Amino acid sequence: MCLDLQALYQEIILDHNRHPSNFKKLDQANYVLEGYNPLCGDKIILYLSLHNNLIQDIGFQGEGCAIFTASASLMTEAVKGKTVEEARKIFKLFHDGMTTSKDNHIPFDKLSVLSNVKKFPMRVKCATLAWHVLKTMIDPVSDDLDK
Amino acid sequence: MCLDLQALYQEIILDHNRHPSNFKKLDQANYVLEGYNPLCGDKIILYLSLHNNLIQDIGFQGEGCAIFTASASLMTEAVKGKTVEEARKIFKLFHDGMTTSKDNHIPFDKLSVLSNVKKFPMRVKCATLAWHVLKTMIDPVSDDLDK
Amino acid sequence: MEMKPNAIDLVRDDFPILKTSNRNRPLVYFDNAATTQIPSQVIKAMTDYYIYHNANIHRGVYELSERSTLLYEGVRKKVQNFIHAKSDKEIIFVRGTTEAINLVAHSFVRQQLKPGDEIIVSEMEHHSNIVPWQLLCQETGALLRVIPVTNIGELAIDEYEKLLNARTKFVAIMHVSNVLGTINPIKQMITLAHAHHATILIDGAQAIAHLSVNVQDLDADFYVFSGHKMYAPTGIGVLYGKKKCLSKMTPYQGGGDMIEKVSFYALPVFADFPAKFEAGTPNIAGVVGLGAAIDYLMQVDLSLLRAHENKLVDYALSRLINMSYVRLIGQSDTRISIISFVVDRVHAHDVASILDVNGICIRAGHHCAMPLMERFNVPATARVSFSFYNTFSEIDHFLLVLEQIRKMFLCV
Amino acid sequence: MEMKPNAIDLVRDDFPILKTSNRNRPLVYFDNAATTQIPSQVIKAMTDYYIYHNANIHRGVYELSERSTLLYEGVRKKVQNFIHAKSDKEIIFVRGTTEAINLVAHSFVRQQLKPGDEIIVSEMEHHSNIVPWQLLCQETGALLRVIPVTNIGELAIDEYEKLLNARTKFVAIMHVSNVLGTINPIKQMITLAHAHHATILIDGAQAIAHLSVNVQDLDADFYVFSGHKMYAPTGIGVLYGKKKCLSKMTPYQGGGDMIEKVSFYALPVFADFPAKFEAGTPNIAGVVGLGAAIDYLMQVDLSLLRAHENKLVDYALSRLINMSYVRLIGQSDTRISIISFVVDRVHAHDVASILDVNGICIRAGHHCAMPLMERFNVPATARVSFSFYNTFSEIDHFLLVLEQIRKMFLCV
Ligand SMILES: Cc1ncc(COP(=O)(O)O)c(C=O)c1O
Ligand SMILES: Cc1ncc(COP(=O)(O)O)c(C=O)c1O
Repeated sequence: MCLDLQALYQEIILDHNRHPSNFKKLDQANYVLEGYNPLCGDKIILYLSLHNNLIQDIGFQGEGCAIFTASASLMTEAVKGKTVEEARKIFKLFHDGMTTSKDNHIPFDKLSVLSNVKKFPMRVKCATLAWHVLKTMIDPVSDDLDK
Repeated sequence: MCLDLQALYQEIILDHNRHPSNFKKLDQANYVLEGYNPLCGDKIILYLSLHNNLIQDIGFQGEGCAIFTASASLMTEAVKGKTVEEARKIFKLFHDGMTTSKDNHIPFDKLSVLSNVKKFPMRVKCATLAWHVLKTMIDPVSDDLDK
Repeated sequence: MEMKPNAIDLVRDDFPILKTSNRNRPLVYFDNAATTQIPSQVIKAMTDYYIYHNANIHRGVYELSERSTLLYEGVRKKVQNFIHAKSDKEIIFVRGTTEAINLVAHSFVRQQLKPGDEIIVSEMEHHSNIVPWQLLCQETGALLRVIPVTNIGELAIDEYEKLLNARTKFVAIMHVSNVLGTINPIKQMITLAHAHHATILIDGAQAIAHLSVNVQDLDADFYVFSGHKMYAPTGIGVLYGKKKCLSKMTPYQGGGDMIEKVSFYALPVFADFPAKFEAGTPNIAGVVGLGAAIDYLMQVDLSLLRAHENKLVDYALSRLINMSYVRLIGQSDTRISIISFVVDRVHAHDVASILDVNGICIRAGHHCAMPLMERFNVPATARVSFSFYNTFSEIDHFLLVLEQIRKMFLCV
Repeated sequence: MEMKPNAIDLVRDDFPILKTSNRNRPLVYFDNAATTQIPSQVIKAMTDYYIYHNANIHRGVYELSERSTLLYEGVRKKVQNFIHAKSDKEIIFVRGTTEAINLVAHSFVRQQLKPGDEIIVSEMEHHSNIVPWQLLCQETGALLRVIPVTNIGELAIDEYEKLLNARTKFVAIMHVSNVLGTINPIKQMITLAHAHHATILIDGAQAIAHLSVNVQDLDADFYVFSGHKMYAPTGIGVLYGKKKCLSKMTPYQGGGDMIEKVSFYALPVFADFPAKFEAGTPNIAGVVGLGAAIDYLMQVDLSLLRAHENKLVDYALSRLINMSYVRLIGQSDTRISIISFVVDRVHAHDVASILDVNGICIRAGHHCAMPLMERFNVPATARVSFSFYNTFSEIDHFLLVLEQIRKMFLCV
C-alpha cells in the first residue's frame, strides 16, 4: 500500500470507522445539534450532556465517510469528561493543526492521525464537521466572514 | 495613398458623398420607409413615387458615413425611371455582388465601385442599408431566417 | 470492428494532460462526465486567438475586430451544423447548460405561467434542471410534476404519459443521466409533449459528446449543452431554440449588443435573436475553443471512437457485475459510458480518495442529483465516466484498486 | 520622472499581438477601452491550466480537481487584495460587467422596489448600466432619474444632490466614462447616496485598469468590472458586494454549486455567498487568466506605466486641440486615457476605416452610450483609448492619418 494512502487511512482510522466510540443517542442530553456537509453528504447529530460547564457525556449518530466517522469518534473520546474550557482548548489545538499549512501534527495523542488529512484538502471538511458542530454548541456566536 | 484605401474611398464615392444625387424629400411620394443601422447609426428615409409598377421618382434623406451616402445616391440613380421588375434585377445584381465571396465586380457600371466594400465586412451593412430599404418597399415579405 | 490499439494512442497524444500525474501516479482520468479534457488543437486555437485575433466583436470596423467577429460568428454556423439546426440564428451562446436552462425559464416559460399550470421534470434530473423550475413555480404558483425512475434507472414513460395534461405548459428532461448513464427516449417524449401542446427542453449536457444530435429530427423546442463536456473549455455553452420559440422570448440580461436603441425618453428597442440574448461582451475565446472542439470531433473517426467508448463501458460493467461487494446504481441497457456504484460498507468518498491516491480520478457524491440519491436511498455514489481516450488497462487498474479497497475496509 | 524608452519596449514584449499586423500594416491598437490585449504571462497561465490542472471544481476529491479548485479560489483572494475588499467571500465571479449589473438588479434591487421608488443613473452611462434599470422600472413601476452631463463632459453633481430624496432606493454610476474618459467623483457620490440611505453600485469597467481601486475606502456597496478590460480574457468579470448587501440577496441562476439541498418535497436550501451566485460550472480558465492578469499588474511598475498613459493622453489632447477640424467630446481635466472626437464633415466610421487601412484600430460609433450621443447631438464619435503599451510614435502616426483624412474629404 502506498505511503500517502497509509497516511490517510491509518489502522486507527479504519478501526474507529468500524467501531466508533460513543456512537449512540444520548437520551439525557440537554444539547443536541445537527450538522451536514453538502459536499459529501456527511450527516451528524451530536448529543451533549453538559452540566456545570462539564461535558459529562457525549454521543453522536450519523452517516458519512471513514474520515468523518473516525474524526467524530476521536473527538468524543477527547472531550468526554472535560470542562468546556478544556474542550475549547482541544478544539483549538485540533483546528490549528488542521488549518496551518505547516506539516506539524496535532499535539494530542490519537488525534494526530487526523493531521494527515491535510494532504487532501477536499477531505478536510470531512475531518472537521463533527468538531465544528461541537464548537457551535459550546460557542454559539462566531462571524465566519471576518476570520 | 495605399491601395486598399484607394479601393474603398474611390473618387466616385467621395463625390457622391459630397454631392449625393436625389438627396431630397419627395413630397409627392406614395411610399416612404425609414431604415436604420444600429452599428453605425446610419439613418435613411427613402421616398418612392411608384405608379403603374414604374419608379417615376425617388429621393432620400438621412445621415451616415460616406459609404452609406454614396451607395444610397448610386442606388437612386440606378433605379430611377425603372420598373419594379428592373429594380428587382438591379437589387439582385448588387446583392449577389456584395455577398458572394468571389472577387467579381457588380456588373452595373458605376455600382461596381461598391464591390470593394466587400474587403471590409464590417462596412458592408453601410453599403447595403439603402438597398434593403428599397427591397422592403418593393418586396415587403421575406423570411430572413431561412435565407 | 476491432479497435486498433494505435488509434486510441493517437487520440491520447492529442490530450497533453493525459501524460501528467495525479498524486504522483500516472493520471487515469475517469471523471469525464464532470468535465472532459482539452485536446491541444483546441488549446492552440484559443492561444492563437489571443496572439493574433483578440479584439472585441461586432462593433469595431477595423480588421482585427472583423477577424474576431468572423471567428465568433463562424462558430455559430459550426454549432448549427453539429446539431443540425435549421439556422445559425437559433444558436445562442451562454456560459453553460445551467445558464441556458435559467434563460429559458426566465425568458420563455415565466411569462406563460399561471397558478395551477404544470411543469414536468424527472426524478433523475441534475439540480440545474430542477432548481430553476422550483424557483419559477414558487414565483408563479405553477406546480412541478415529477416523472419517477424505475429500479433499473429508466424513466417510467407510462407515468410520464399520465402526467401530461392540458395544464402541462413545459417539460424539461435530460437526454442522458449524469449518474445512471441512461439514454432517455427523448424523441418519443418530445412527440408526447407536443401532442399535449407543451413545449419541451432537452438537457443535452451528457449526450452531446457521446451521441449524434439532430435537433430537427428530434423536433426539440430547446436543446442545451455545455462546451466543457465536449472537449471545449468551461465558460461556454449553447442554447438551441426553435425560431418560433426564440421569437416569443423576452430579454434576459440587459446591456450592450442586445439592444438597437436606448433613450431615456422611450423604452429600449431590442435587437433580434441571437444578439438579443447575448448582452455584454461574451466569452469570445471560449466560443473559439468550442468551434475548435467541433472541428476536432469532425476530424477524428468519431464512430470508431464511440464504439471504443461502448466497449469500455461493456467491459467495466461485465467485471463490476461479478463483484459481490459492488452495487450498480442504474442498469439500463440503453446507456453511455457512465457507471455509478456503491461499495458495500465503504463510503463513496473513501472509495474516491483511495482511487485518487492511485492516480485514478473518479467522482463521488450526489452528482448534483440529490432527488435521485433519495430515490435509490444512497447518500452518495461513486461514478466512473469514460471518454474515448480511456483504455482497457486503465479499467483493469481501477478494478484492482477496488479489490484493495474491499480488503482494506472489510477483511484487514 | 522621465519615461525610459526601454521600459515601454519591455512591456510591449509581453504582448505578442503587438507584433502582428492589421490590414498588412503594423498593428497600432488604440481600442483598449473596448478590450485590452493579453500578455503572454496570462496566456501561459491559461494554457498551463488546460495542460496540467483542468478539472471541474469544488466537487472532486481527487488531486487534479483539488488543484483546479485551489487555483480558482486563490484568484478570489487575489481579487480581494487587488480591490482591497474585506473578505474574499465578497468577490463573485460573473461573465463581465453586464452580468454583474443584471445580477444586482435581479437579486438585490428588484425585491425592494415599490411603484414610485426611484433609481438614479447618469446620462453618460453605458447601456449595460441603463437597460437593466429600465427593464426593472418597467416591471415594478419604479422611476429612473438621470443625472445630466455638463458641456465639458462631467456629471452635474449639484443636480445629483437635487435628485436624491427619500424615494431614492438605488444609485448606479460609472467610475470612468467609456466615451469621455471623465473620472467621476464617486467617493463623494457614494457619501451622498448613503446620506440618503440609498445603496450604490459603481460600474468600474473603465476604471479598473487605470486607477487604484479601494472599495473599503470608497465605501462602495457594489463595485463591478470585466476582466477583458484589464489584460485578462473575455468571459470573466467580478461583482464585489459588501457582505451586508450580499446577504440580503435572492438567488440569481439556479443550479449546481449554489445549492445545499434539493428535494421535491421541500424548497431548495441555498448555499452561502459567493457560491450562491455562481450556479453551474464557471469559466475556470477565465478565472485563472484574471488571476494571472492581477499578478502581472502587481509585478510591473504600475505607477510608472500609469504615468506613461497620462503622458500619452496629454500629448494627444494637446495636438488634437489645435486641429480646427477636430471637435473633442469630453474636456474634463480629471480623466483617463480615453479621447472621443468628431471630424468635421467626416463620419466617425469613415475616420475609423481610413485609420484601419493604416493599421490603426480605433472605435467609432455610439459606444453603447446612445443617450450620451444624444446629449452631445452627434450620431457617433471616433474614440481612441490608450494602454501603457502604446507609444508616442503611434500617436504621431495616428495624427498624420487624421490630416490625410481631412485632405481626402475636404480639399481633394
Ligand atoms: C463603462 C462600461 N460599462 C459596462 C461595460 C460592459 O462590459 P462588458 O461588455 O464586459 O459586460 C463596458 C464595456 O464596454 C463599459 O465601458
Ligand atoms: C445532465 C447535466 N445537466 C446540467 C449540468 C450542468 O452543466 P454546467 O455546470 O456546465 O452548467 C450537468 C453538468 O454537471 C449535467 O451533467
